[in-house]
Amino acid sequence: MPNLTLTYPLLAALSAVLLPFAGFLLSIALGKKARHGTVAIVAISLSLLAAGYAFAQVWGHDPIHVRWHWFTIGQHAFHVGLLLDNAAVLMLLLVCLIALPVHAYSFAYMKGDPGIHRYWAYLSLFCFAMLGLVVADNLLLMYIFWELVGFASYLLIGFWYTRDAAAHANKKAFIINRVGDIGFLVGIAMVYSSVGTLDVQALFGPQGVFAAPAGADIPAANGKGTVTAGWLTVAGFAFFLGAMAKSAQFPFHVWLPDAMEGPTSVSSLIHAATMVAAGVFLLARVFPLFNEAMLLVIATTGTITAFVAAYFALTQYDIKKILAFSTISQLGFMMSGIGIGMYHIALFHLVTHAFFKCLLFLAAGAIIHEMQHMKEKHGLAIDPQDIRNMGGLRKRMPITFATMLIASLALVGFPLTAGYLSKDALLVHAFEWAALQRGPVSAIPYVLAIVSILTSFYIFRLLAKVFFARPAAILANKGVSAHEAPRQMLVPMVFLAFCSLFPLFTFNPLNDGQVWLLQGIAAELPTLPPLRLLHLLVPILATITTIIVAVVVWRWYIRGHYPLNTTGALYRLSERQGYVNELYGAAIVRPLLKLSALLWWTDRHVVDGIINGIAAAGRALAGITTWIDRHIVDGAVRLVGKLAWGAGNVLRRSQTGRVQQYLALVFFIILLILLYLIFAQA
Amino acid sequence: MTELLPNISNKLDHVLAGLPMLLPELVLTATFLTGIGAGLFADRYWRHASFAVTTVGIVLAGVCSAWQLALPAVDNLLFGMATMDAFGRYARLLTAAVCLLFVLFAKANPGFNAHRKKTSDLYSILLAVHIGLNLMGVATNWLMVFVAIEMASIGSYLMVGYLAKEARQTEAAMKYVLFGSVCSAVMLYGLSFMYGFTGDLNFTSAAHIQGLEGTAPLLVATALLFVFTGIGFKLSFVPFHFWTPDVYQGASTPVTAFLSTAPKIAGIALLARIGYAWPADSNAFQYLHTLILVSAIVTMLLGNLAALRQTNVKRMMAYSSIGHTGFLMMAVLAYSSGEFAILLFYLAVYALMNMGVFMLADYIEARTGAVDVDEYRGLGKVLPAAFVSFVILLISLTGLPPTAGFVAKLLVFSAVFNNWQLTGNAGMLLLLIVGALTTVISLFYYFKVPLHAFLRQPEQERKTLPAHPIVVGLALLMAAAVLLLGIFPSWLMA
Amino acid sequence: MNPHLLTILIFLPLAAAMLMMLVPSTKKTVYKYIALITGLLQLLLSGAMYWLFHPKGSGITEERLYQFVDHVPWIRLDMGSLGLLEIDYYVGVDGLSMPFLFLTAFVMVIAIGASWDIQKRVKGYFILLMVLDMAVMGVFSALDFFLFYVFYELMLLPLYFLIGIWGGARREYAAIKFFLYTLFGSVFMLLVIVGLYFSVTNPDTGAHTFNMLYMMNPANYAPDSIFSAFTQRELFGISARLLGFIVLFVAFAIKVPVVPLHTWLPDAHVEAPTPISIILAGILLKIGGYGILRVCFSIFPDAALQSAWWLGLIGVVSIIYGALVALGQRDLKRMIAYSSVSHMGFVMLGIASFTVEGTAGAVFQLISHGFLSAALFFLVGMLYDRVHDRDIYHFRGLASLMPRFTVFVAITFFASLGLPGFSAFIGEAFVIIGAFNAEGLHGLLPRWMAIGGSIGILLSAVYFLWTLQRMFFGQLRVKGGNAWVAALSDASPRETFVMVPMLALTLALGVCPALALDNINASVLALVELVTGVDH
Amino acid sequence: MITLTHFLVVGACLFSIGLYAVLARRNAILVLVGIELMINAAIVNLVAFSRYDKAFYGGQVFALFAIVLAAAAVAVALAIILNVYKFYKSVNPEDIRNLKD
Repeated sequence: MPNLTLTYPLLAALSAVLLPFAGFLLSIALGKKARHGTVAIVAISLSLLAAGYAFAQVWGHDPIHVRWHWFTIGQHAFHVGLLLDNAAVLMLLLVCLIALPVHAYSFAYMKGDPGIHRYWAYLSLFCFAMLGLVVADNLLLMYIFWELVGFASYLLIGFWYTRDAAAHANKKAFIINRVGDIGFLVGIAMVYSSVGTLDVQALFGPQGVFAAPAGADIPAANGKGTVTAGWLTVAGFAFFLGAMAKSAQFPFHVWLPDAMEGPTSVSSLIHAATMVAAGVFLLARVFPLFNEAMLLVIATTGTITAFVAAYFALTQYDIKKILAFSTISQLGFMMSGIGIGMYHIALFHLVTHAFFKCLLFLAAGAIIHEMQHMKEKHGLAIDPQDIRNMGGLRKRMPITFATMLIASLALVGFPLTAGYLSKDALLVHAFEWAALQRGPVSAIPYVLAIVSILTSFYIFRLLAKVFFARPAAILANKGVSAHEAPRQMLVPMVFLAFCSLFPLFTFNPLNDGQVWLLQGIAAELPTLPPLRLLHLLVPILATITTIIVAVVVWRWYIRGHYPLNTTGALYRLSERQGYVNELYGAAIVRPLLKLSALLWWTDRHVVDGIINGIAAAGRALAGITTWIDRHIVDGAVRLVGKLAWGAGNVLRRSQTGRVQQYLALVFFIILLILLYLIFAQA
Repeated sequence: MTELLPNISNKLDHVLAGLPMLLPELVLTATFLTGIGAGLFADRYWRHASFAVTTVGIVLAGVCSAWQLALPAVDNLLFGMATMDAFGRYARLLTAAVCLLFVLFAKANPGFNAHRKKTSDLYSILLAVHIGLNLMGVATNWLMVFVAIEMASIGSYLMVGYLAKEARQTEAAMKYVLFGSVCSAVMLYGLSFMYGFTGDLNFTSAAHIQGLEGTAPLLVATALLFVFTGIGFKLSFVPFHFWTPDVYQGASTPVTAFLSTAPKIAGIALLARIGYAWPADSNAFQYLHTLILVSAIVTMLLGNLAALRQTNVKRMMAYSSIGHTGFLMMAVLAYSSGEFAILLFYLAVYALMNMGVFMLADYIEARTGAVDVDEYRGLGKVLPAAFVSFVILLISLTGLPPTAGFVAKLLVFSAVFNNWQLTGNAGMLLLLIVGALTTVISLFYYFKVPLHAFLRQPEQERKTLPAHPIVVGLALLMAAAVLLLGIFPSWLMA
Repeated sequence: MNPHLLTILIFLPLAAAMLMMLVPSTKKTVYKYIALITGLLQLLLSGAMYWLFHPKGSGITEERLYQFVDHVPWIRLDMGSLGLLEIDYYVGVDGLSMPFLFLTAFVMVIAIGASWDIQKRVKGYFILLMVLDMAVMGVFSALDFFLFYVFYELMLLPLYFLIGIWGGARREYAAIKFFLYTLFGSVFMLLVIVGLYFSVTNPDTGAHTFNMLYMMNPANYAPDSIFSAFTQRELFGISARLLGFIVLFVAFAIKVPVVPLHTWLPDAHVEAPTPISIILAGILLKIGGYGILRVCFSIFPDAALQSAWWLGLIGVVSIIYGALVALGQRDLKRMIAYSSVSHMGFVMLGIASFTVEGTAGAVFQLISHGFLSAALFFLVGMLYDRVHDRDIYHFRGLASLMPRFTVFVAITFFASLGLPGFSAFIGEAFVIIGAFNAEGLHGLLPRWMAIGGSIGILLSAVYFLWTLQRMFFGQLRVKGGNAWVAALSDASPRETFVMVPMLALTLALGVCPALALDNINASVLALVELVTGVDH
Repeated sequence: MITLTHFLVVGACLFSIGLYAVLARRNAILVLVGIELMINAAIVNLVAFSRYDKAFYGGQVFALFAIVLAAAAVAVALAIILNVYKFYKSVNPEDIRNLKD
């Protein structure tokens, strides 16, 4: 039951959300004077403290819910409010925990950029939106922050707006996210129209409307009948659409690789750790809405995404693109986690992934920074993000290397890392779940297993090319040598590296059963019948395959025994990212423009038609379709105009100026009338 | 003859008793005579003499009829020659007003001033026409009708041909006279039949009515049609409109203004009188109303459509006046037995608008020599006052608020609608729709004037000549009146 | 309640116009100051009224629930058998009209600000502007149908000249086209008005009346009259009431405009000078929506219900059609004109849903679009004033040249594409929600219409962002070369001064919609109840 | 025995002849003559009918008026036609058509 008194945790959470907003406003107000970015950094650190306090207070206790009246439409009051349950505070903390290092990192990374004051403002805006999103207590509010997050990401992707690529990327990102938003909105509308409230707790809480077993009919709003399961599926799908776009699920993933046009720090925060995970968070929130069918859809989509993205990642050369695809693939993992009903594990993976993927990006950023530096220093014509130009950086940038190695191991789920815990938990439960399924879907866990192999392959490939392989010729013969990144960048990386290891989550590195996080969320969940054997088997197999892959990569890329021919169809398919973009271009963008051109043409020619009616009519005979078009749109007006004009013309004929003709006409008409009368008589 | 002698005295009494009712006409007659006298002798001493006489006479006549408004209605005046009811009196008053305007208008018109005989004879002709029109408005006897129409017509022929200073004027006059005489001849022929059917010339009398009922409908219809021709010529509705554009264009503007206004008032009065003289179920009534209905619709359409293509302002206005005639006929149809307030209101407003527009057209022609619409380009800046009032009058003619034209239109619409609701006669609905449509059409050509005057730029700077300011002054007054009446119609309707 | 405030608000501009007539036309600068002062006074007045307005005053059908009412007999004509013609000067405000009065005052000030640099025939310009102002105010507050019609038609004249004289290249065409479209609608509206007049009698006097409120009560209809709700008379085979509704609807739909009747709008907008575009989009389009709610729905609720499906369809078609055509434009102004077609489609969809959410959303959308479209056209005007070109492809990377201008554009674009936090979002979101509710509530609209509408939201994002990318991002490259670069100065203080309040208002409305909704709510409830007969 | 019908027939004939003249003759004067014929047709009718109207002899009175007015009209018409001739050097209505659409 929502209470209206502000308790300390609430106050803390509230300030955690609002501080970045204050930071945003302040930096806007200061304008160029806010270059150094202290405002943003102070704001985020404060909200980290607040979030920490809130977390400590709320975690493991009953959720706290507060709301204030916002506005009323008809009889329905809409509220703004906070809902602090375990998931919320967890995310709250996570976001702050990731955001702070990124801020610190950016301090050095973005130094000297002309537009940096905008950068800080945008960053604060994003933090505000993201934090608001996680604590929002009703779907409408969630939607609002959901969109704001997208907006902030739009701004940050297009941060270097003079680059065409960036300008194009942020438009693409926003529009594709818009598709999802529409889904979200439609979902909201459906829920509202069928149940009459948008309050998360009232809907999805333990004794909420949807607490009833999925698929069962729900008493609808204003007592008129019930909501049919069919509409619930649609509503569920609508929400899932939103999540798909935001979390870059196949086929909506295309915006994420392009989004790498933004500064790397941004990519690490938004497009790796937090925002893209929002979709997963949303699904976790509305989880009770989904019935069996919907869950299957989610699981399948997640799996496909995971696989496809990993497959694309295999052959990319742009370091950030590789990481982007890896992110997509990991998001796919989480989705399938949701799909198999284990959303607590999905959230767990979300958290661990946030840390190590963020770290990966930061490390990559450090390298790119260095490459860029060299490029400018020696005027080299190289793409600082192309891994073919790197190599042998192991010795040059040892700390970067170390952190990146840890992150990669976490990514592949190597024991002792956090990734190991979450990923294996996921795999294991996938198998357990599949044991209960019939038909093709039971193949899901195997696919996921394959994906994890691919994962280890592409990430090791990355490591090998960047750190081990011999330095690229262009650098070598110039005698150029890289240096370690500045300290302000290293400190956050090290911090994140620590977070990517197991101790943060459990003291037993080998058993995910004891992870406090899982226990915290899983409380109200039904668990699947455990298969003991799997808990033993899966980790071992996974680890072994990982090592094998590592060896293969060693032979291929470092020893140079490269067996594949890069012209093979499969290779090309992966390199060109499955031609998905081209497909969109051909299937949606161009037809859309064509259609719009056609409609505009219609309009314009209708207008012309009015001016010179006769001529237009003549042209109209040319093509029957255009003729119809013209007459669909305001043909009537044109008709009147033409008729009037024509009639006027005809009438002029009678005015010949011959008085006798006039008289003749008069008598003719009289005669006609007489005749008519006579025949009327008869 | 012999049996008449004994009661000749009380017949004379009856006549004498009737005369006061015709006071305005008598005044006019007197003025007519003095006017001629003044024109012959006084003018050379004081050149405004005849003008003054005429003005005073008309005003007097107007005052008389205004004063008579209060009196009770007298029918079967002079042995049923006329009926002196409020309607007729108002019509007289209106006619007087129009005549007065015409006098001032003509006085200011350069053409007439250039004329050798100035305007004195014109005035006396005008007075004759005035009398004719007055009688037309009150006549209830075919003979009286014919006399009145002829009186008005012959006068009008002369007015058109009065200053034959250029070819087109004489041409206009000739067309007018030929067309007119033929029409009146036809009418006369028709009248002879009406007389024959009924043996009575008083079309309101019982004998006349039964007579019509007695005869074969077809014959009645034919005779009516012929009579209709004469009235149609005066009102210039389709198909008797052919003369209108040519004559209006050819005649000098004041005459055109007069012709397009005064005869319509009287003619409509006459039409209304005939239209409701007979019981609604009689054949004659049916035929007449069908005739009016059909020609009203056709007239509205034709007038407005034909106006679309006109470039000469006067010609355009001629067609517009045809269109308005159709609208007036619609009003005649709508007004069911008795209350004619709406009809009168429309007539009054129409008179205002029409006179005003022609005055302005004349004024503009005098100032700049522009007679075609596209010669008006950019004149809005040169003659702002004139064109602003022009636009207001045109808006009123179109029938848009807040002008009197709108109120008049609305009233007519409501009358027609009411009639439809009572009778359920589909024709009425048709009238409504056509009326609405023609409003839209009329916008096309009325707005050519502001289009050129304000929206277009003049290709070359046009020099302006001086002209008598009284006209534009009058026009301004009328525009103001049109606006005020649009906002407070009760001032006139009360 | 303070008497005559409303009347003063309406006729203030007229007084100003009179004053201007007295000022000799040599003093060019005086006029705009008079205009500005008048506008500000009106803004003040309407603001005060908005503040004094009592949110419970739902109005709609009951006179006692209207506020700032002035009701005096105006025309009384005895027309024999037609009975006594009684026309009142009858104005009043309820939740439906109050926001629009404020909107009008506000947009007028903006428009006056935008017409600061008018050089050509200043006197006439401002006089016409004032007359227009009066007419609009009148339309929004008239409660007597005759009065309403008078004001409604009175708007046309000034607009005709304002577009025709101060407009662009094809201004004559645009002006007359606009005029004809509207007149075509309104002439037939006149017939319906006459019909209503003869159908409705004033229960007190028994005379026929133009009083709209009486027209809304079926009891006042004479039993055998044409529009009587009890004896469903038929015309040309369809119910007379439905026919009347359709005629009125078409008249207002032309103003809105909805898709088959929209082609006057792009021309009018493109040819009109900036201030007039602002007024057109900011106020006049709203009159269409307002008229449909105030007149069509309230007087012909039954017919409205019957045709709900079609209204919804029209709405959806307008949304998508407008958006798609906007996508194809090269001329920025035309693009925005079509975008308003699309946005007004939401209004149609919302009111067609006959749910409180939908209707409130629609009204809200009307208001928000009022501010936003004004802002949009103002921005286009800023660009056009500088280089006299509006072609999207002639500009590139303006962001680095005109940062402040770019910020304004970006904010306005995002606000109009429905970014939460701005007013448009609330409007559109609730239109969609309402449309969804419709099926569950009374099954008037199928759900796919709501989904179709939401696609419009997507498309609006597409064309706005695309424009943003094409014109403002990337390397600076303009057609006119250095001459343009020199000409394209950033937003001047005056322009900033005009823009900021508008954006502030949309933001305020977006962040706390209660500002508007609290006043709208009661009326919308009453209206929906009147139409659907369902007590919410 | 000459019945009413005979008169009417004569009248009709006159009218038709007059009408023919009006429409067909290419000389304004002759058109006028035609008009006169038409009027006379009417007059014949009136007089003939008035035989049955013992009360007032309205027909005959009417006939008188008609004759007078016709004379007046013709006088005016002739004057105008003279004017026309001054300008056009022709009285053929066919040639006189400067005023037209």
